[in-house]
Amino acid sequence: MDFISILSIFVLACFVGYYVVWSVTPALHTPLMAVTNAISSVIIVGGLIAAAEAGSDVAKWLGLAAVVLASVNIFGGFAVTERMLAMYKKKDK
Amino acid sequence: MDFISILSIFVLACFVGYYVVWSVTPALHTPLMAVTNAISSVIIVGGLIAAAEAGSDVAKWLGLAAVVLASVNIFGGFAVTERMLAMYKKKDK
Amino acid sequence: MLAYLIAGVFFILALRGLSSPATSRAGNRNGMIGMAIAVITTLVTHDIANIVEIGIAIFLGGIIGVTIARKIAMTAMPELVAGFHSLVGLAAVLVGWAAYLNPGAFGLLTGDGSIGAVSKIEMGLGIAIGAITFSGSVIAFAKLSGKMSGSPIMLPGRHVINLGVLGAIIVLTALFALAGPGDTMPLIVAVTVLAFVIGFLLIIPIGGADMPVVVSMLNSYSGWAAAAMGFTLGNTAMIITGALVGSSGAILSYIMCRAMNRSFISVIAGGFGADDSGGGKGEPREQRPYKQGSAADAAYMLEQAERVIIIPGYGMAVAQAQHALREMADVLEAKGVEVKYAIHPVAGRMPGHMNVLLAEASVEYDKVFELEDINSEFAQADVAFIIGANDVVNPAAKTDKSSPIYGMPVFDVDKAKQVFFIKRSMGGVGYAGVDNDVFYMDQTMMLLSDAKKMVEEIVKAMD
Amino acid sequence: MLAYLIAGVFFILALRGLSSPATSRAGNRNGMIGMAIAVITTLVTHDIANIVEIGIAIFLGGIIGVTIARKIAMTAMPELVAGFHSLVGLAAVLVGWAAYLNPGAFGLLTGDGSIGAVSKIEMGLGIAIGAITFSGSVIAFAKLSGKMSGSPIMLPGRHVINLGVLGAIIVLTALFALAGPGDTMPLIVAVTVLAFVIGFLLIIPIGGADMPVVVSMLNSYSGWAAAAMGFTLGNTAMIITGALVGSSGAILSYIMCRAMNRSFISVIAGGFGADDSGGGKGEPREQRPYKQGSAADAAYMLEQAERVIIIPGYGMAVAQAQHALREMADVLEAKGVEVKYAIHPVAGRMPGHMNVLLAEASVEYDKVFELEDINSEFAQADVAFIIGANDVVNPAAKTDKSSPIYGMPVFDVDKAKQVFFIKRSMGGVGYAGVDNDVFYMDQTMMLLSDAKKMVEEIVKAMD
Amino acid sequence: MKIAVLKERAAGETRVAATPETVKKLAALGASLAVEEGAGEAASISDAAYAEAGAEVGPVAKVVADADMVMGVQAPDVAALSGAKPGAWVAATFDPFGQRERVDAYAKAGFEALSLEFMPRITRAQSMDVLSSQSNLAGYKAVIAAADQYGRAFPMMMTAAGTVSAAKVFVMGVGVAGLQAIATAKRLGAQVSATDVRPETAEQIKSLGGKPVFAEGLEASGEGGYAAELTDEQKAAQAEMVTNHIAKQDIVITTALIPGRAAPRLVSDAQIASMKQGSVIFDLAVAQGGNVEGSVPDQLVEKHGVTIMGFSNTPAHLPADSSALFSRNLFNFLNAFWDKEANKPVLDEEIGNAIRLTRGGEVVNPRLSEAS
Amino acid sequence: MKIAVLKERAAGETRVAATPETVKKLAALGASLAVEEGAGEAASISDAAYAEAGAEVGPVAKVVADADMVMGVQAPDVAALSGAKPGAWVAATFDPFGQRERVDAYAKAGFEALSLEFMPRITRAQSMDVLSSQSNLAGYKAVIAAADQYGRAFPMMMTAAGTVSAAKVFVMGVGVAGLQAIATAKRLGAQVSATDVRPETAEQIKSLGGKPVFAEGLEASGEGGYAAELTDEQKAAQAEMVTNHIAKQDIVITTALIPGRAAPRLVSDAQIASMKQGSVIFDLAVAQGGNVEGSVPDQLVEKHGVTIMGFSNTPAHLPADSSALFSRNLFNFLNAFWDKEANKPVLDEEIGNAIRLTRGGEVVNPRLSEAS
Ligand SMILES: NC(=O)c1ccc[n+]([C@@H]2O[C@H](COP(=O)([O-])OP(=O)(O)OC[C@H]3O[C@@H](n4cnc5c(N)ncnc54)[C@H](OP(=O)(O)O)[C@@H]3O)[C@@H](O)[C@H]2O)c1
Ligand SMILES: NC(=O)c1ccc[n+]([C@@H]2O[C@H](COP(=O)([O-])OP(=O)(O)OC[C@H]3O[C@@H](n4cnc5c(N)ncnc54)[C@H](OP(=O)(O)O)[C@@H]3O)[C@@H](O)[C@H]2O)c1
Ligand SMILES: NC(=O)c1ccc[n+]([C@@H]2O[C@H](COP(=O)([O-])OP(=O)(O)OC[C@H]3O[C@@H](n4cnc5c(N)ncnc54)[C@H](O)[C@@H]3O)[C@@H](O)[C@H]2O)c1
Ligand SMILES: NC(=O)c1ccc[n+]([C@@H]2O[C@H](COP(=O)([O-])OP(=O)(O)OC[C@H]3O[C@@H](n4cnc5c(N)ncnc54)[C@H](O)[C@@H]3O)[C@@H](O)[C@H]2O)c1
Repeated sequence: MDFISILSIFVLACFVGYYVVWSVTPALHTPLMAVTNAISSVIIVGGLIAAAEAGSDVAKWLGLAAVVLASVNIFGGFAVTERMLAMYKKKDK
Repeated sequence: MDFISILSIFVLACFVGYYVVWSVTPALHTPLMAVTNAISSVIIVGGLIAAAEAGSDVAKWLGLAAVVLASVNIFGGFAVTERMLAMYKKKDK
Repeated sequence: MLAYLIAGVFFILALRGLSSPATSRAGNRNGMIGMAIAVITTLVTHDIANIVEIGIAIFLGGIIGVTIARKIAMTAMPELVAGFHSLVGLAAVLVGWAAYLNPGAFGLLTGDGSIGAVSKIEMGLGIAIGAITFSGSVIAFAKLSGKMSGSPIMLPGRHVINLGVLGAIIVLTALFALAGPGDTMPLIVAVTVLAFVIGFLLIIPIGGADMPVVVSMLNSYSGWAAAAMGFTLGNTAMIITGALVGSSGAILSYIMCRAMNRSFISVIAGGFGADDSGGGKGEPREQRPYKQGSAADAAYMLEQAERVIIIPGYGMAVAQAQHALREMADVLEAKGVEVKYAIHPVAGRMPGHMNVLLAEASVEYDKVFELEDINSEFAQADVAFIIGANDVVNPAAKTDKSSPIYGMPVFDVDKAKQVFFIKRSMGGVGYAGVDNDVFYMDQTMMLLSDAKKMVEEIVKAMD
Repeated sequence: MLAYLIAGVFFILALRGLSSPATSRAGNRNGMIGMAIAVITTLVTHDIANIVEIGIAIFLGGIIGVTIARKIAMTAMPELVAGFHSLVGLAAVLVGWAAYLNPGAFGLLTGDGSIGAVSKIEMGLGIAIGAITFSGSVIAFAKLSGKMSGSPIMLPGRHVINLGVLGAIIVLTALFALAGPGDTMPLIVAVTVLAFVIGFLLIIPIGGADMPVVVSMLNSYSGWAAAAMGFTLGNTAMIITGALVGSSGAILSYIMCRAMNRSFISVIAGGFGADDSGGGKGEPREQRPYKQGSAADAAYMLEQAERVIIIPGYGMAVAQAQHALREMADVLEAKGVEVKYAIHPVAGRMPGHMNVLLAEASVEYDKVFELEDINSEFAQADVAFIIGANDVVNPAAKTDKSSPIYGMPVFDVDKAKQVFFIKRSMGGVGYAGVDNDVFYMDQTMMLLSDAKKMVEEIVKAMD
Repeated sequence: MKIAVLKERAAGETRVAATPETVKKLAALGASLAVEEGAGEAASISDAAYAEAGAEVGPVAKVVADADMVMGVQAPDVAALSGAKPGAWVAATFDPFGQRERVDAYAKAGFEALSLEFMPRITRAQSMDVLSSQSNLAGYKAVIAAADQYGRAFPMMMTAAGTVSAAKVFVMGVGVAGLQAIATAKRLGAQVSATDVRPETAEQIKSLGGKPVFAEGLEASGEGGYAAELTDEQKAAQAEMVTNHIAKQDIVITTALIPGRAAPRLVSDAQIASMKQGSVIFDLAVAQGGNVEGSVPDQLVEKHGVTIMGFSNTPAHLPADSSALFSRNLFNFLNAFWDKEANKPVLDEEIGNAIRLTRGGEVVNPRLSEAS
Repeated sequence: MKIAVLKERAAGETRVAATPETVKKLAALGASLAVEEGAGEAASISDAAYAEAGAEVGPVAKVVADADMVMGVQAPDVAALSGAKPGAWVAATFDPFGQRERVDAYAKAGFEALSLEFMPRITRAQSMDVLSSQSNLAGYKAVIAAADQYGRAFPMMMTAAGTVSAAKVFVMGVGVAGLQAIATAKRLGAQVSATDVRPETAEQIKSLGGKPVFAEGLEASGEGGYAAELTDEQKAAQAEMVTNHIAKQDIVITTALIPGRAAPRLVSDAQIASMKQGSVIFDLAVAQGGNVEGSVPDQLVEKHGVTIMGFSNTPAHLPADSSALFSRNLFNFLNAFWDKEANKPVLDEEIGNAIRLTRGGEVVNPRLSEAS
């Protein structure tokens, strides 16, 4: 992929990020942080590649470590968000 | 540019477009339409390329025609928006 | 091209600016800058065989555009925008054809010297959408400018015809993509023609009241056309802008439908779903045109006003809107707007009816004026805000000897720059049971809702 | 990879869902789906030499993550999030190092078998930002969980030190990019170490009150780190997500600062700009911690409640908030919430003070209850909404013999699930001039503002 | 044209038909005004104020002498008018059904009697309608007087010494006076309910924050916005509703009238007996025969521990305001028909015929001919 | 323990110190109640109601005989108490400064006089404070009585016959009564302004929608939330402010008191003369010497066209509510100190010493010793 495309994607994603949170209710700030945190663990992709490919043993172990850390985050982040959001379950009327 | 990048850009731009107008005051609907109209004349870029390059005379004239049409739009669109927005000049207090 | 990305960003900032009056003018400037960047970049990065012709073309277009923009009446804005749309649509068709005829210039040639299938699909889509935009916009323009009847024109069997034509376009585009180099011309011609036809067919059955939504929808189409061409040309600016315009136009039509309480689907599907009944609910006793507004509109105009005169009547009492009204006045006063209350001697159903309610809402006495004291001030007022009053603002009392209210002094609300009129429906009448010319004045905006609800919404919309 | 784009879209939808309580759970699901797509795509599109180890790694991480998430107390959420951030930061550092050590696997090798300069810059940035995120988050975690004093720790000359370290990181990264294949190792090690240090230095001087903003800012950093790695790897999902998280985190911190009335710059600049004074304005007479809420928070909780009891006091009268209050109750009742007013015998400054005002606002008498009749109902109430009352809810009247109000019957607001307390500042007191334990209860949220303004904002925030 | 304003002679009448303000305005039209000495005294208006406004102030004989028109609140006895021009107008309230003899006397004396209570209820005559302006004040006064009589407070007060609950006020008859009574009681913090026989009043009651209490299926709207008389069946339905409702009320204000007839009986002795000790009933219709059994004008009657009160002339208890509004009604009336050239008012048919009782020695009003 | 409730003997006193409600509650505590025949009559309470609540109803001698305690609104003459136990408590208002002889007589007779108006203004005694509960009702009544007296309407009314402008009401002295007066006048739609010498009242006035009008630099807060007496200089400043303001007022309500002293003179004859004809002044302090020059208790005084009124005992004009609140104050007082075992109330020092006037034949109250 050429740099311009990547940069375009990056810039546009920044705009989306900007807009998407403008209207968030303050009560949801913490869950939102937890989710974004979980999402930013997409870095796991990098860890997976490092762990998957042969070539450097050190790199492999670093990758595996990164996968562990990111997994903690992913599972923990989503799970904790789910718990927080349970408070906001619409009451039954 | 590969198709995936282009598509990514396209999708992200759609999101931005979506967010950007959600909060528009109804009173600004018409100016907003005029501006988006002017902006969509970015198609002039295609016209310019067609007109600029040698190769096919028909294509060149088509291109030139497209440039004329798009220019009407660009100048007309921005100018008319400016006029409409003059109404919304903040009153002096 | 980084420059194209920058142009795209400027376009985003342009639309963003347009979302609030305070930033709207800066937004428009950003749009201009973005466009300048896109055009200049294109010229700089291509070897230009025909710079003179191009210069003339731009100059010509510019002159025409600016002239139209200057001359046009403010009231003709919607039709102007529709007209402009048609130009964008046509330009897209032309560019598509140019690309088809001179693929080399656009870098579309594959190894074997023909155009790639994907490129052809994109090209076909661009041309088709452009053509639909063009003919649709022409119809919208004609309807809005009164060159054609605004009422929906229903062809018998239009659903079948429309579906057939649309299907044909899709099939032909696919064939066009797959056909060998020599066989493409008739196919692309057919696509172009059919697309012109379907644009026409789609808009013809939509009534004048829905036209603003249609214009916005066509706006969206023009964006998609630009995006399709952008795909063909691999041009970031066109893709970003096209997608931006396409999606924002679609959302805008949706928002407009919601504000008008119309189903989005039934409007955009146009020829497919348009219900055959005429628009508007709660028929006025005489079918005269009137403007209906939303709380947001009222909020905006009130905030911009310097002097507002509120005329309460029996409807305010019925709705018990006095507290909300006081709140609205508070907010306006905090913004520096001068607010006065004009009380008619017989407003309500008992002497002093309005006074009781305004006192309950703790409106200061020095803001409450009787008819003789305030009637001359309407000429200086930016807004006359009529809330549940009716007979007491009816000009028939001054002019129509046969009216049951003839001879009663009334407020001269017609002198105010803008009139807002809150009542529940066009059907309802006042105590005297007569129609009111104020509804149909140019500067009147009807706010049809329960008075309390409407005022509360106005308060919400202000900030 | 189309799949990565799709994952990115799901992430966007996830954040979008989180913007309103109604869609928040769906949003969280979308996030999970997006993550699953990203992970599976990666696994499928690479030849996996170590699938078993990877499986174990994921499983291990998953177990730990879920366990922590289950066990943690709800009150420890902010520190948990901070802790999680540190993991992301560390993961970014590790991935960066892995890429540095095995560039071939990531397709980073140029023709001559070395890593390209651009890739090295991206890599260096990724590692540096990741390291800052890591050490910063560790400090934030320690401060929030009380493992470290929450008060700002001010190193002398910290501004100079910080600037020096930051400059060094930039210079070293540039050198790293330009250095020949053999010379890079010490440089990247130095960058990593210095980045860890600067993260530590930046957060240490920030006080506990500003920590939520810091956490959100670190969140943003972790996004930028992911984006930087995405650039290195040319991975759409990482770029989109990184940019998304980066910008949304930054905006979120900005919004939070605004809500807390703190300057964004002074908070994020942390070590650079932190003013040396302690946080909070209008010191409470005793420095005890309390929760402050916004109108939007109150609006949300009120809407979700089934039973709300409003306790008006002298402050409501001073603010003349009765009309706005009535309006709020109307809106709540329209949403099916039961609203009652609890009037204390000596609320206000004259007998029947509250009754006069509520009657003025046309509150029905059958919703107004005296102390004895309603005091037992607080246990069933979801929200006790205290507006301008103070002494009449002070539990000291029941427990503290030395209090000047000892012996007066008071409302048992502590029995309600949630307490909102409107007053202008923590400094203000009631007639008796004594502090009130209700401010500092777990379930109390202080709404510090003029009562009328606050209630109006709550009404606006409800819809 | 000379207009004479007399001091009211009726017992308890405190109002006056012109104020310095209207004297000045009438003089500006071209009339010359003469006001009897002491005419405004009870309404806190001194003779000097009239003189300053441009009126000639003097004894009755001098004032009436050669007058083209006499203005009064209650029509004076013909005897007091000797000296006025033959055929002179007398604009005042005449109570034409109740005091038919007086009308006949006016006819015999050759005066043109203009009865202001016959002003038609059309939009343009609203500003001349003395019934509206006086009923309005009467409705206010009834509540104030009842509140002053009542041994408790109207508003709810939750105090350290316990709660005073809000008084329950029931307004019967929701015309002009009834609506103002609702508004006033509501202002004072009472819980107000009200009833009428015209269904459109339900919305009006609510528009003032009151609660409508209607007997089912009762509908008796008459002409011109007035009520019609009830059938026996309707009366029974209404009585039942009242019986159920009234026992819980602290204050009852009755205002029901039917034009040209005795006031309807709305509250019976048995119903009064069901009320709480210390309750108060104000009968605004007491002068027209009373809506309440046992009510006596200008007396406090105590029955079953309930006080029944009512004034024979309620507006006269707010002399200053009622005079101001009455005189402005009169001015609006003359002003609307004033003919600059003739320098006198010239009535049109719709209003002239409606209010004119006598002319040229005859009783000419159609409503009086019907009634007799 | 036997508690006796007497019929009030003071002229114009309509209240009673116990209602069936408090009788029942006191009985529940363990007291036995005796109520004099006809005690509740003026407050619309029948003897039967007392009997039903558990009291013994009878003639005065039988009621007082052997009583451990006598409750009254105004303290009875000692003569009426013969037969009560020696050293019996008498809880009532004593007007100790004004009627010192009565206090001495109580001392001589050996009764323990508990003066309820000496109840300290501390938070826990709020529910026993008869001054607050009675002033509150007095403030309400003053406005209603003034409104009934006034020849115009209070609220603004814009009508077809012209506009009635809102009455301007000026409340002087913003204690409990003054605040309730502000609230009531405001409710009726008047334009209300008010003044006091305690600066914190400015906010309180605004909290009821009134407009504070203060003389500059005036600050005279005394002890316990009461006002102190003004210096001559302050008096001059206040007088000037009043002179400027009062001429524009239609209604003036004065409520200013200083504990233990004559009521301050706030309105002079010259100031009255500057007011409009028909204005009304209600002097709530008339019994304590009057805030207004020329005011006479229970009489309508007309001066310069202005009516000055005031009741010697305002709460007595709302007998039902004032009795209910007074008796609940009394009950709250006894209840707070009731000792189950002794089956009688046992006072603590703070409150007991504050309200006790006499004991063991001596006048024991510090405020009285100071004053003498
Ligand atoms: N003041 C007096 O003493 C008195 C006495 C008797 C008669 N009148 C007569 O009453 C009339 C007074 O005029 P006016 O201008 O006050 O009132 P009006 O002419 O009776 O008009 C009332 C208006 O309020 C609207 N309305 C009713 N309920 C509403 C609600 N809940 N929300 C929003 N709008 C509502 C009605 O239209 P919709 O139904 O469409 O909503 C109507 O347009 C005059 O004709 C006067 O002669 C006055
Ligand atoms: N009812 C009576 O007859 C009477 C008579 C005399 C004394 N009292 C005494 O008065 C007290 C009454 O208690 P209460 O609970 O009603 O009131 P309170 O204890 O006096 O408290 C008033 C509260 O309102 C807040 N406040 C003031 N202005 C405000 C505004 N504009 N917006 C928002 N909040 C505002 C104050 O805090 P901030 O300043 O921080 O905003 C304070 O917390 C009792 O102590 C009672 O004994 C009563
Ligand atoms: N448009 C105008 O010009 C104008 C001017 C003034 C009044 N009005 C209208 O005229 C109407 C009558 O006003 P009014 O005050 O002179 O009426 P009114 O004094 O004749 O009667 C008072 C009320 O008593 C009611 N009533 C009669 N019999 C009753 C019964 N048996 N039980 C219960 N209620 C009974 C009547 O319906 C009326 O509402 C009102 O609706 C008023 O709004 C119109
Ligand atoms: N906390 C409690 O328990 C409690 C209970 C009841 C009353 N209070 C407070 O006690 C205070 C006094 O109440 P009160 O009604 O018994 O007072 P009051 O009857 O003694 O006096 C009435 C008012 O007159 C004012 N006044 C005195 N001299 C004046 C002058 N020269 N000019 C103008 N105004 C003058 C006083 O300041 C007071 O406001 C009030 O603030 C009230 O809130 C407290």
